[in-house]
Amino acid sequence: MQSSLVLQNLLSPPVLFFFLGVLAVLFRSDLEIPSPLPKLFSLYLLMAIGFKGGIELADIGLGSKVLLTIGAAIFMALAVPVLCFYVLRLKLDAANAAAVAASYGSISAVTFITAESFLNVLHLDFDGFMVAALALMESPAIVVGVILAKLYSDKGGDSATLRWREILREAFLNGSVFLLIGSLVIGGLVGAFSAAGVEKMAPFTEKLFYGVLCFFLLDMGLVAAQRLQDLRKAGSFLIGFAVLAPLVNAMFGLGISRLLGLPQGDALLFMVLCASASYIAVPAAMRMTVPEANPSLYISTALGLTFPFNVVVGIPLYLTLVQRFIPVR
Amino acid sequence: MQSSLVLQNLLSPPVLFFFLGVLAVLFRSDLEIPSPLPKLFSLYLLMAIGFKGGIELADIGLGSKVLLTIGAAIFMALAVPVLCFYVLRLKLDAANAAAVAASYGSISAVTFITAESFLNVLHLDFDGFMVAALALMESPAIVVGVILAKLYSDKGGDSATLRWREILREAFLNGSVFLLIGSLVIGGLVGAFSAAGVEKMAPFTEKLFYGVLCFFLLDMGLVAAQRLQDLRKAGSFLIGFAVLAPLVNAMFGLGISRLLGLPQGDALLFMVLCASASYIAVPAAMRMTVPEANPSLYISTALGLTFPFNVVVGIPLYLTLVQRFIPVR
Amino acid sequence: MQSSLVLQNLLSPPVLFFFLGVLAVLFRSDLEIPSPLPKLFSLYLLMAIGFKGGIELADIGLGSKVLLTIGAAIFMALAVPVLCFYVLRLKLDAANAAAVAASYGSISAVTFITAESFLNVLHLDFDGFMVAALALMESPAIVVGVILAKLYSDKGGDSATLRWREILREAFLNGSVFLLIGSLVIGGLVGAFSAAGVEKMAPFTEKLFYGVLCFFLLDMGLVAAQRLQDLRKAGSFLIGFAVLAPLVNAMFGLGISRLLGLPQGDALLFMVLCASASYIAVPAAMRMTVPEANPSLYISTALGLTFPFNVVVGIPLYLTLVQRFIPVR
Amino acid sequence: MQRIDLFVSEREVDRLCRAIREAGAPGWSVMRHVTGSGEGGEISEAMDFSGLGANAHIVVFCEVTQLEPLRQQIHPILGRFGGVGFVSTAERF
Amino acid sequence: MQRIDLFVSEREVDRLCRAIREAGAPGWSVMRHVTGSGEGGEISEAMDFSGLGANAHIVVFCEVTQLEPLRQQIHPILGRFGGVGFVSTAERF
Amino acid sequence: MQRIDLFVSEREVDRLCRAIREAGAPGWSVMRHVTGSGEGGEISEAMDFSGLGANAHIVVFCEVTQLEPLRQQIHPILGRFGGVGFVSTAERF
Ligand SMILES: Nc1ncnc2c1ncn2[C@@H]1O[C@H](COP(=O)(O)O)[C@@H](O)[C@H]1O
Ligand SMILES: Nc1ncnc2c1ncn2[C@@H]1O[C@H](COP(=O)(O)O)[C@@H](O)[C@H]1O
Ligand SMILES: Nc1ncnc2c1ncn2[C@@H]1O[C@H](COP(=O)(O)O)[C@@H](O)[C@H]1O
Ligand code: NA
Ligand code: NA
Ligand code: NA
Repeated sequence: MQSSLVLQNLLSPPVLFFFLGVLAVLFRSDLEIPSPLPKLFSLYLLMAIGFKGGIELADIGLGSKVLLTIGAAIFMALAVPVLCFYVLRLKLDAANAAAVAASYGSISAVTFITAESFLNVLHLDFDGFMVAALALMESPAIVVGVILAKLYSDKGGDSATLRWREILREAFLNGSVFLLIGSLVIGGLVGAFSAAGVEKMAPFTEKLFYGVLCFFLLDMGLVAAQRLQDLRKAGSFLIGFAVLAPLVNAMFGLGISRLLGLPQGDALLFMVLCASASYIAVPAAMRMTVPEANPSLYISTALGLTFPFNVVVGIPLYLTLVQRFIPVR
Repeated sequence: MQSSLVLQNLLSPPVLFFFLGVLAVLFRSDLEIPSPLPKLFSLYLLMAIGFKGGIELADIGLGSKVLLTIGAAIFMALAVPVLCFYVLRLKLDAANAAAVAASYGSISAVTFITAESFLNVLHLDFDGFMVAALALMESPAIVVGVILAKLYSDKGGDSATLRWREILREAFLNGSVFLLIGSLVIGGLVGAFSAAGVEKMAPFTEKLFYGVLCFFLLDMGLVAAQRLQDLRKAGSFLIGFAVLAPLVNAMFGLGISRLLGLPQGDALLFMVLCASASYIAVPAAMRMTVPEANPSLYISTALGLTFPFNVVVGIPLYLTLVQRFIPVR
Repeated sequence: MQSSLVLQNLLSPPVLFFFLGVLAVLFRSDLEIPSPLPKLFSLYLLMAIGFKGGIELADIGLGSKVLLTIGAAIFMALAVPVLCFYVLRLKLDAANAAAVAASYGSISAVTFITAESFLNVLHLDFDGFMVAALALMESPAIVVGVILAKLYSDKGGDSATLRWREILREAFLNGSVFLLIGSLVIGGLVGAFSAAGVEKMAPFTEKLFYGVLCFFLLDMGLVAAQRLQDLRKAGSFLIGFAVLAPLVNAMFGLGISRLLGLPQGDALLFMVLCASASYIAVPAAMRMTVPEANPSLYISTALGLTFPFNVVVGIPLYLTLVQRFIPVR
Repeated sequence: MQRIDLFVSEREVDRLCRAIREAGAPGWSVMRHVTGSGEGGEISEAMDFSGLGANAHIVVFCEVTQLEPLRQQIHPILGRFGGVGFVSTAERF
Repeated sequence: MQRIDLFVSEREVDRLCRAIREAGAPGWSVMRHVTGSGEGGEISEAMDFSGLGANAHIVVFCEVTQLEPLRQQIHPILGRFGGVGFVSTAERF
Repeated sequence: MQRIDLFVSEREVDRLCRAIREAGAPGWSVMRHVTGSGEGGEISEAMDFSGLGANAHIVVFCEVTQLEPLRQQIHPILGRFGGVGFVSTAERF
């Protein structure tokens, strides 16, 4: 890993504000970002990233390269939770293993955005359509997780029957998934048909983006640090999993990127999608569909450890690997 | 109606985000914009539009053209509720008829802003002082509504006596009215005396405007769709009223615009003012001054049907009429 | 006092919005900026001002000029509360005198920001490192206040023993102090090591700043006017103190600025730091560490009178003095 | 002691608190952003942006002797603007 | 009359309100953004941004006869998703 | 069972919850953003931006035997920082 990349990442404003949040918790400062401000930031980031992705998608069109990448992304969103599930079953019951596995199959939009910002700062190109991959990787893992939980559930009877309506609603109509996909479609329509619309939205989606990301990461620092304390209770198996799973999943992502011939920037984003774990859509869905699972387990692993790991160490590490194994065009 | 105008409106980001909100309700997504975020957007929009309007008013000054337009606007704000009241009395009791009538006499700032954005996208000019008309049309309809409710109230005695202090306070000191008029005055002062102030505020009032409008319309989509479901209970008379009243009022607006010799852009805005119905200032005022009226009736008609109708169909339709009947300068 | 400066200040958007808030209370409008929106504005302002200050500090470095100014600032933050305490003891008990004194020793970030904006509008230069002085003046006064309260406490025993851990935490880890200092450090790091980071944050910290300040001052107008009504109960001694203390402290600030040879812009900011009283960090800290003191006293004086006095009259008055007594370079 | 629970529209909170003060209650607490359902239909927070608000929950702990004056102040407001009230017994903790 | 106090996750509020309506209660009130602690551990508002939310406090005033139907509707939900409920007596004010 | 209702400043919530846990209560719930009036004057939400906050309403349902330890933990805090507490009876639903 090139130490300069790590340093550059560590000294970027979003990562520094993340650390500030962590420090606030460690020093027991009463700094807080009261609800619903974090929600505002998260809604804004999803809307802006979706909209911008849609515009770029409209530009490029749904060519075979785009479709292949998206297909691979969906494949990973289905395969990763199955893999993780069997590993997690070594120590956890079916419900908890399935819920944690679903998190790791799904993605973290903020990790993705942080990686994009990092690429921007390094002036490395990437394709806007990667946002489509992001959007489409959120839901499949949820469905897989619920199915696994029910298949291996110890209890029979009613609680084991799949309530498909509810599961699909949680997977595809979850507020954050819906807003991201909706904004992507709107961005696509506006990009295709209304140049004036693109231009008028630009200041909003561009100028604020980086600052709001910093604000949101400050809050994530606060929340992750609190969660990290929970994680100690979860035991060393889960702690190990939370660090190794992103590494292994990133390697799969690297392999597939090479197979697909993705350019460097896209390869990094693909790796980040595979490596990141969801702490937004998935917990909300699991709470409803697999209530037997303990939320503090799946939130703490994804948010308390995997998220900081990816944001602080993972992104520059994956980029080092990309620069080593993916040819420059 | 030119179908290209309708399409251009339908494909503008604000309208698309409005639809996204509607879809979220129809598909039963759990997307929500938690309180008080919609209030933040609404405060911002009122402040920004008032401030910008004030600056332009300071530029132009209060000439006879401005005063005439504003006078006509106030006249409409007094006449429309009276007219609507007698129509609504066919089916509603005095309190409900008066409350709904007050909504339609008053205006919807967001509909006005959406129309302005539409004109901007089409590169059609309009005068900034129309914001003054907007600001001054909010209150009179409230006063008229309360007077009508009391005059025709079946109950005599205390409840029928007019509490003028309270009514005027609700009409003129309502938070949103106060902020809009206050920002207009501030914009006027700053525009007249402080070029540096104008320049320093510009990024805030300009760059964010369109994006915040989209966010707010996303929320309006959520709320309007919920309200639409209420409206079914309200019956076909009110549903018909909610679509026909804006059309008829827009026609009056068109006639007056022609009489006054307003340019095309101003004529559209004037029509939109006449056609739109208030779901901010008026409901808040009616809740206090005519508590006998059922809020779900006046909110549902104004917000559930008239607002979407104007934003989606009305604005391009009125513009088609403007282009047909108002001469280009 | 040059009347043109006063006018220019009075007609600046932030001051006008402050008045709008005051008027809303006087006219009993129901305008309100619901919680936590004011917190959002305050977090943003602290973050933006800290970050920008850090960047400029990284630019200049910690030379002797900077260190001397900061040293003088800290000295004032220690001396002012002691002075004020003995004056306040004439009429108040130890706890209340100490709490009010701590407010006046500490600073008001918003007053500082308003002064900066005023300098910007007048195209007068000032040094970015003054933000460091601001950041470092918040805490010492808190510690001094607590010590004074305990030293002179009538009650002996447990309540008079100093709980150092708690006091230091309240003084240095108070959320707003922590965010300001944290953002200053982050700005310093980013300024020193990441040009790309500086550039990407600029739109966020620059473009919104003035508008958010207006919004926040609108809220301050609302709150200050409510507080002013409380102040009447507090009696004429405290009312007099709330106007005279900033004047006297500003004079000390002027003297020190001259001694240090600060340029005009910095001298104004230094005076404003001395003159302003804290209504954010200090009340929160006093509530915990000196609970015997009556919060309505220290909040009302600092926020109800001293803050408006400084923002409306003080800043242009101090600038007139600066222009008279501090040589132009 | 007595515990009174009132549920009214947020618009009426100020009016109600004035009434409670005038009736001589020693204190009260207000929780806003309450949603709910009653005779007047369902109330959500969706119209909050308009200043209409949702409901508020007001709690008053007072002596039995203050019940009657409170009733006289509060009943007319509930009658005019809607809202419900309940009373139960409690002790100082 | 009876007063029922329920504390459940915000995610379950809609489901619970539907159950309360079906059980025939005359009304209910919901307070969101409740934090707390119980058998399921501590619940804070920190995950609010994710849509997971905190807890909600639901209050239902009803007649004694409605207690049983309410119990039948509500107990399964509390059993499946967690949450607690308490009941006490009250009078109309 | 017993129901305890506490009204304190938001600043004291953490301290109070620690005290409640130490007293051995099985759970508690906290509602923030409470305004109100008492011996210490009126508390609004206007100073919320400063970190001072408004009041909080804490509810604890517990067994009679836990009342005394709770009292011992909580009374000193109410005495030092202000706030009020009330207790009434309730049953598990
Ligand atoms: N039986 C009840 N239990 C709890 N809350 C109620 C009840 N009835 C009414 N409410 C609350 O009081 C508000 C106003 O009631 P109403 O005037 O009957 O519509 C409702 O929106 C609910 O929040
Ligand atoms: N004894 C109690 N007193 C007050 N609130 C409680 C109590 N037990 C649980 N709660 C609330 O109910 C929620 C869910 O409880 P549980 O399912 O036991 O974790 C908790 O997070 C608390 O908000
Ligand atoms: N009698 C009461 N009924 C309801 N709430 C009260 C009562 N007395 C005090 N409170 C609440 O407790 C807070 C602190 O009370 P105090 O310490 O007496 O000022 C007040 O701000 C109110 O929110
Ligand atoms: Na993943
Ligand atoms: Na109208
Ligand atoms: Na000072």
